[in-house]
Order: sequence, then structure tokens, then C-alpha cells
Amino acid sequence: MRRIAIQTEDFDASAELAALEGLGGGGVASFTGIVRGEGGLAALELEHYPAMTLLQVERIVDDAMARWPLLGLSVIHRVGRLEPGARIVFVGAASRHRAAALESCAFLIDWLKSNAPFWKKEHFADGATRWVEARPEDEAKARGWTR
Amino acid sequence: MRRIAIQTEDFDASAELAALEGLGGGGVASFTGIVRGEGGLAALELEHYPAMTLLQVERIVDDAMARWPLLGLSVIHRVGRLEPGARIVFVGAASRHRAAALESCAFLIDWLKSNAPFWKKEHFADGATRWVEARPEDEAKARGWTR
Amino acid sequence: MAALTLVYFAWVREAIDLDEERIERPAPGATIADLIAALAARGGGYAEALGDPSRLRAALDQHFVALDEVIGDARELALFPPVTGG
Amino acid sequence: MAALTLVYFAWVREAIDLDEERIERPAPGATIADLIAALAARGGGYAEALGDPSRLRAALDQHFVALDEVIGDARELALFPPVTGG
Repeated sequence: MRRIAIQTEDFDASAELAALEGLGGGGVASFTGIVRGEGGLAALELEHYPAMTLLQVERIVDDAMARWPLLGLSVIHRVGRLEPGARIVFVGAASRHRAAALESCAFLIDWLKSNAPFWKKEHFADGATRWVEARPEDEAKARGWTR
Repeated sequence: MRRIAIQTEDFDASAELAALEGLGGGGVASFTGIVRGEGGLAALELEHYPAMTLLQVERIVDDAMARWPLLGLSVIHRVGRLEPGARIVFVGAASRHRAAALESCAFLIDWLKSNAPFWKKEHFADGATRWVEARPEDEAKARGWTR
Repeated sequence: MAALTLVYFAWVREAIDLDEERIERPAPGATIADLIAALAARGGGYAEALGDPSRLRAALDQHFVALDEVIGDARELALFPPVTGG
Repeated sequence: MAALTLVYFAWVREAIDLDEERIERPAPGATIADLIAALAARGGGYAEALGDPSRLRAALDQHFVALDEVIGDARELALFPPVTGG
């Protein structure tokens, strides 16, 4: 099973988990990213490159399926305006091996941060806006998976 | 937030995730273990040492909170008779840092496998039973976290 | 001197056919391994369960310890196979 | 010769004030960096968005590439800051 979705709507993490749990693998790991509301943040605006996003996420998912013995992967990334507390991203993996499930989630989230065409703009309560800058440590983490 | 439960009933992973997501940390990781139904397995029976289990799981949770900057941890372990497809164990972690959330889940599940007083007995469809043997690689994984 | 409570789990419990029992406290300085040898000498299910200490793990007053630990004034000794939770 | 579609994202898009545009295809052998320099020379928002290539990343026909890549017969070139998803 592989499921990839790029959407503006919220998602139901429990439905994703239930689908992964039903694959008979013995272990399901997940990571959910949430908008933090620090520093007067009113909302995050997520922009993406539609023609490229699915293509790139499919490549990342194929990579993960080739690296680990996985029974299923689910990747959901939201776009548009998201307020503090909102879910941004979900990655879930099912495997016979707990380490494979957890490591592939770490891989997917690191890779999404540095290799999928999403950009975040912060909107503050006072009306100011700022494009989030890429963090060198995120690129380093993604490179760390290269082998 | 720290939540520890040892119970015979099933649990609602989405309620656990929702509680962790509400802590404002930005990232929530989880691992759920499921009974695999291979080799004619009819059920797993989980026995534990009640006087010791909570004590030991609390120590593991304290350890994880000391190692990683976590906002919350949730550990649920079921006991009793569990059929294939049933959830056995859930570990969930909330943190500002995705790596901390994912690593602490890996730590908790590795540590539970080798340092919490649970024993699994397999019941097969033909009536045979067998106590699951500890795997040396599980003890090695748990030792791998020692530092 | 107070008695020592022994508790058994998994196939140790099944072979001895007891969840727990109370015994006379061993001599001061006796280790868990010493007690295991004395219990195994009872024969029957005890010999079956406790005859090979390399297959056993122990907890003294609900803390994992090595088999060469002295029992001392502990109140509860648990004997069991390596754990298999998670 | 077919035109080249340029697409812009994030602050590159905002500074140039266009989502996309079609331009005459650069000379054979021209790299993305060559085109960025030519576009920046237009001044205004182009200079602001594209004046410092070290802040830019690119994708050619929806694949990430380095700025020294030759544009060749690609149909779409995207210019944007480093990505910040996840």
C-alpha cells in the first residue's frame, strides 16, 4: 500500500493509522507535524509547485520502499493557510520490523523538508509576513540519508 | 504530560495522538505494535509481573524524558489474550524536534522489549502453545541505547 | 527472620506449577544463583524450571538484578525467562 | 524554436510579481546560471529576486538540478528559494 496526498483539508491520522495497521505487518510508525504558534504567529501559508510535488513525493516514497522492507507508506502534506495547532504533514509506515517502520518515517520527514517543493510563509498577528528560511541542518539531515 | 497504562482492553491510538498533538510541540511520533497472524497463530497471551511493570515502565519513561526534550510521552501495553490484528503496544512522543520524537519512540519500544516484565505465549490453531523466546538482537538493541 | 516470597512467571511458573510461594530465608550471603541451585535440587518441576540458570533472569524487590546478587534482606525474589514484551 | 516557460515560487514569485511567463529559448549551451544573470539584468523585481544566485534553487522539467545545468531542450524552468516543507 502506498498513499500520497497533497491537500488543503485536514486529515484523519487515525484513519491513516488504521489502514496501515490492517496490513498485517506487526508494526506501524508515524510522524505528524503541527503548526507551532510561537512569536505571535497567526498562520502559516504553504505554497507548493503542483506539477512537481506529487512527482517528487512519489520518488521519495519509492526510495523508502526500496530501502526498507515496508508493507505500506502513507504521506499527506497540506498546503494553503494553516493556523497554530493545525496538522501540516503526516508520514506513516507499516513493516514487520519496528526499526524499519520508525527509520522510514524519519527518512521521509527529513527528505520532505529538503527535497519536496513546499515553501512556508509566516503571517504574524501584527500583519507582518516572513518566508521561512531553509535551515542548513535540515539539508544536512537529508544528505545524511544518502548512501 | 506523561501517560502510562497497562490494560487488557484495546486503546484508541487517535485519542493518544490527539492528546500529544495538543501539547504545542510541533511534532508527534508514534509506534504501534500489532499481533501478526503467521504460522497458524490463533492468539498471543501476554503475562506480566504487575508489582514491577508500572515501576519499570515509569523508569523507562523518566529515562526518555531526561534524554530528549519531550513535551509528552504516552506508553500503553496490553496484557491478556490478543488475537492476530490486535494492538499490543503503543508509544507516542511529542516534541519541538522531530528527531527527538522519533528517536524516543524507538528507544521506548526497544527498551520495553528487553526491560519490561512481559512474557508472550503463542497459542496455535492446532492447540499447541509456545513461549516466545527473547531474541538476542532485541537485548543488543536495548543495550545500544546505553550511554 | 522473615520469610522470602518467591514469584514465578511464564514457563518457570508453568513448570513449578505455582504463581508464588514463601520459603525460609536463605543464609546471609546466599546469592540468587545459590538459591536457584537449592530449589532445582528439589527435582520435578523445580529441576525442569531452574536446572539451567543461563535461561533465567531475576528481579529482587521488583528490580532486575544479576543472578550473582546476594539476596540479603529483600522481601520478594522473582524468577522468570528473559522478557519478551513490546 | 519553442519558448521556455519560467515558473517562480515564494519570494522569487513575489518580487517578480509573476507566477509564470514564457520567454524566448536561450542560446544552446546556456546554463540556468546564465539565464538567471540575464533575467537579473532586467532590473527591478528581477534584480531583487535573482541578483544573488546563491539564494536560489532550480528545477528543470520538474526535477531539481544545479544552477550550472544546461537548459537544453527543457520546456519548464522553475526558480525558487530552498524548500521549507515538512
